[in-house]
Amino acid sequence: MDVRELIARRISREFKDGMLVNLGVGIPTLIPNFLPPGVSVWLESENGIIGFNGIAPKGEEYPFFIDASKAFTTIRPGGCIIDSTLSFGVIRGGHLDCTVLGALQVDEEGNLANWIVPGGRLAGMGGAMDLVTGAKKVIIATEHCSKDGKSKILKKCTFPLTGIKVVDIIVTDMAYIEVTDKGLVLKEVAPGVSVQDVVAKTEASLIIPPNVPEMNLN
Amino acid sequence: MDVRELIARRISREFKDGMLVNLGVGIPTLIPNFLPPGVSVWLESENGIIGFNGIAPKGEEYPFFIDASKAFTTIRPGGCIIDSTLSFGVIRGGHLDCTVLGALQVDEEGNLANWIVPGGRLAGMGGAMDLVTGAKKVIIATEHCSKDGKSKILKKCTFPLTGIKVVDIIVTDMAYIEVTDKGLVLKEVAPGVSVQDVVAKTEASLIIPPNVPEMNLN
Amino acid sequence: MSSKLKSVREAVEMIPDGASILINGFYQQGAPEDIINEILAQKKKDLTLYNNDAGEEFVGLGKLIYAGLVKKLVCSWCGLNPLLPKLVEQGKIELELNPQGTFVERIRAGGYGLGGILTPTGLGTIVEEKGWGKRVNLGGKDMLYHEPIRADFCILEAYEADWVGNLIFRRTQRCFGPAMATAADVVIASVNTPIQPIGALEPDHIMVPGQLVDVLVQRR
Amino acid sequence: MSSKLKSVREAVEMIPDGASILINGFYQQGAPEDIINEILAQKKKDLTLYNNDAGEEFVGLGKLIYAGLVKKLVCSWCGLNPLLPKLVEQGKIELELNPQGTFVERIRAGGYGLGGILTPTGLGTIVEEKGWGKRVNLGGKDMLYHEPIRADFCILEAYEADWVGNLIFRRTQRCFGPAMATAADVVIASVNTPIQPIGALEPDHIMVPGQLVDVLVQRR
Repeated sequence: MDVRELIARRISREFKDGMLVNLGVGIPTLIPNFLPPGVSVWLESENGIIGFNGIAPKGEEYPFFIDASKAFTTIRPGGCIIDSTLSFGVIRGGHLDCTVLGALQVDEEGNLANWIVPGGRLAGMGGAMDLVTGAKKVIIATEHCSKDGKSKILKKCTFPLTGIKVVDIIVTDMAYIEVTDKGLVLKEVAPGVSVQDVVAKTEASLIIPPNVPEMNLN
Repeated sequence: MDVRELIARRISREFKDGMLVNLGVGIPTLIPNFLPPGVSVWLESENGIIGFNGIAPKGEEYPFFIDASKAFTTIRPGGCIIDSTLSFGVIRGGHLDCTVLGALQVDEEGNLANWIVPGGRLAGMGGAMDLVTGAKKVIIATEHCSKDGKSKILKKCTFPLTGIKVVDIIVTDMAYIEVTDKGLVLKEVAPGVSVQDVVAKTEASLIIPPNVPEMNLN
Repeated sequence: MSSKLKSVREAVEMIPDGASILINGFYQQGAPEDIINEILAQKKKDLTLYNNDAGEEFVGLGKLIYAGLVKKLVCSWCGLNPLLPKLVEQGKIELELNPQGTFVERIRAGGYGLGGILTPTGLGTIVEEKGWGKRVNLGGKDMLYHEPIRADFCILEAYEADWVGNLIFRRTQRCFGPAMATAADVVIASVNTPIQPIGALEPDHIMVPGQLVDVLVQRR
Repeated sequence: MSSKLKSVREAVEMIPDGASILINGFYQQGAPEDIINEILAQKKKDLTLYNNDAGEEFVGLGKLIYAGLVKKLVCSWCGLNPLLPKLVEQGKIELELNPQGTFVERIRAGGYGLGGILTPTGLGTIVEEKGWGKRVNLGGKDMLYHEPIRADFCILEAYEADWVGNLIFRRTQRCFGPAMATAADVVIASVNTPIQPIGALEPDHIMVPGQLVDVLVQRR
């Protein structure tokens, strides 16, 4: 299974029917494809949509309707349009059941760095800082290691932070990790991955329960 | 001429076409009756109306539409409904060209007391504190003296205040007074009233210009 | 998605004694008279209420005050409730007065996840003297800081709703509704017209997103 | 009432060099491309702009940045404008980054007469480090205080308008528009559809009261 699909599939199991969620760019946008039957969620877009419905079919693009990724979109029956103040009221006010975002680094305290690489191209934080501060549950969807093989799960983030002590769950191609007051708890491993593999590829300390089951991806 | 009509007539001359204004209960509500031809203003109601149109005709009361005085109302073509946050955003944000309110006491610094008499029945300030803080121009419409003959225009207010240094203009049955940094300036007297009459009935010090014309009420 | 529809009795049974409740309404408009009557019938006690006014003896939340069910009230105006000042004097009810713009902005701050509000309104008045707002100097200006307001419940009336819980108000029924609906753990809406199928409401016209609304009561 | 209608040329002639301008838009949506093009044509200089993003080389306010007309930009994201970071490095433009929710709330605070905002967003991040927000402790909680934003002008696009200046947006054209329209001395709206007679718009559906709008431009 494709690494990105694996991560998206595992996270899709966290969603309950009727939840209001915001999905970041990249892996998170794949999640709706893998929701179990009977589970549908309301997708929030920072620019003021509750219930957007994916990319508009060719020829049906409406000129005044885009999502936060600049793609022409449509709205699900029962969705609504809100202005930016309410959009961020919903986000910051704890009305968002869950946000799923990518990471550059995440650490033992649940600190997250995901908006800029030092010396990298300046882009700005957009809505990410509000999302991680306000959402009821912050799930990080990321490959376990960066392209040069280094762990993205660190004792302490070194890149500029997006938020302090904000992350609840980290799902990677190797592991499902929960952030707790005592530290990072390894709750599940990916199929074919051992606890030792995860420990070897993780810079952060991991709390290892006696029994670490394999992820359920169905 | 009725005292209340006199005050309302004089204040109506302050209004320019297209202004957005909020009128308190009592004398201020009479003002629209005396607007010169070609001058119409948008009336704001704290509960979220811009452009309300007086009391609804008998039999045309709409159950979901009242003004801030609890009377069934209607809306002028071009008016709109806003929620309470925007209603007070308009008020506090300086978008209201003028508010006209009654007074219990007003003083040399432009302080206003108009919401509670000490020992009197508790009612609450409602929207009055926001109105006097936010409106571009605060005009006080009041009889010059209270029923027991005491001046309402004092050196220093003694009743609980509605706002500090908020009043711009005071219009009474005796005088048109402007609040300036230097004190209260007697700008006009009512027909048949002398400068000496006004001074005699005013506890506050008044600055008297060389020429104090009579109010124009037409 | 399970239905949000409850009877008014079931809806009010969710409210425990001691609950805090945001009640929409400017006078009785926007206020859900059916839900208020049911709170009275079920004799919910020790309530903390947030409403612009204090109702009247036989109107709105005034009925709850006259019945002795209210422990604390935050409002901007109480001129039509002559019993309230007496109860305050007797120490039987705690009253906090907020300027109306401060009142609604505090509720919005609670619902929008903000740390409170900063307003020039009320400086040098009873609002500051009583400590309801605290003078701070920020950005070179004196302001009153007020904490955000959140409550356990919000009850309000809406003209239209769909099964998602999306709400549309008519005219001045709207007032405090959009702000209050963001600031409570449980939002209960009493709907004037028959609840509509999902997709029937124009997305641009919805005033409270249904995801913020927990319970719908069909107004009779 | 005199007409608020102006040609786009007349409207932009009102804007002096050195003006501060709120520009609605999430990417190009909600942004009045006709007004932006005219600002470019009239070469308004030393502008301070407030927009969610920084546009692109040939899109939106990006054109003004590429033309060297912008002195300062406050935005939340600038990922599609590769020139901007270079101009910042060279000291040719001042850039302030605000979290998107902070950005819009500051503008609303400016327009609503509030003394600034208090938000938990950005604590311990670059927002605090750079001094864009200031840590304060109020109500027992650490927050970032940000000053309100107001500007000389606001420019935006609206789908419908009437001769009063009442505005209605369609779908995500709305975004920052309702907040921005409250926070400028002069509000200029470029209207997509023919301006409608007074009374043609349903009062409950109006999103910006016409009394806040100063100039209407008929979009071609």
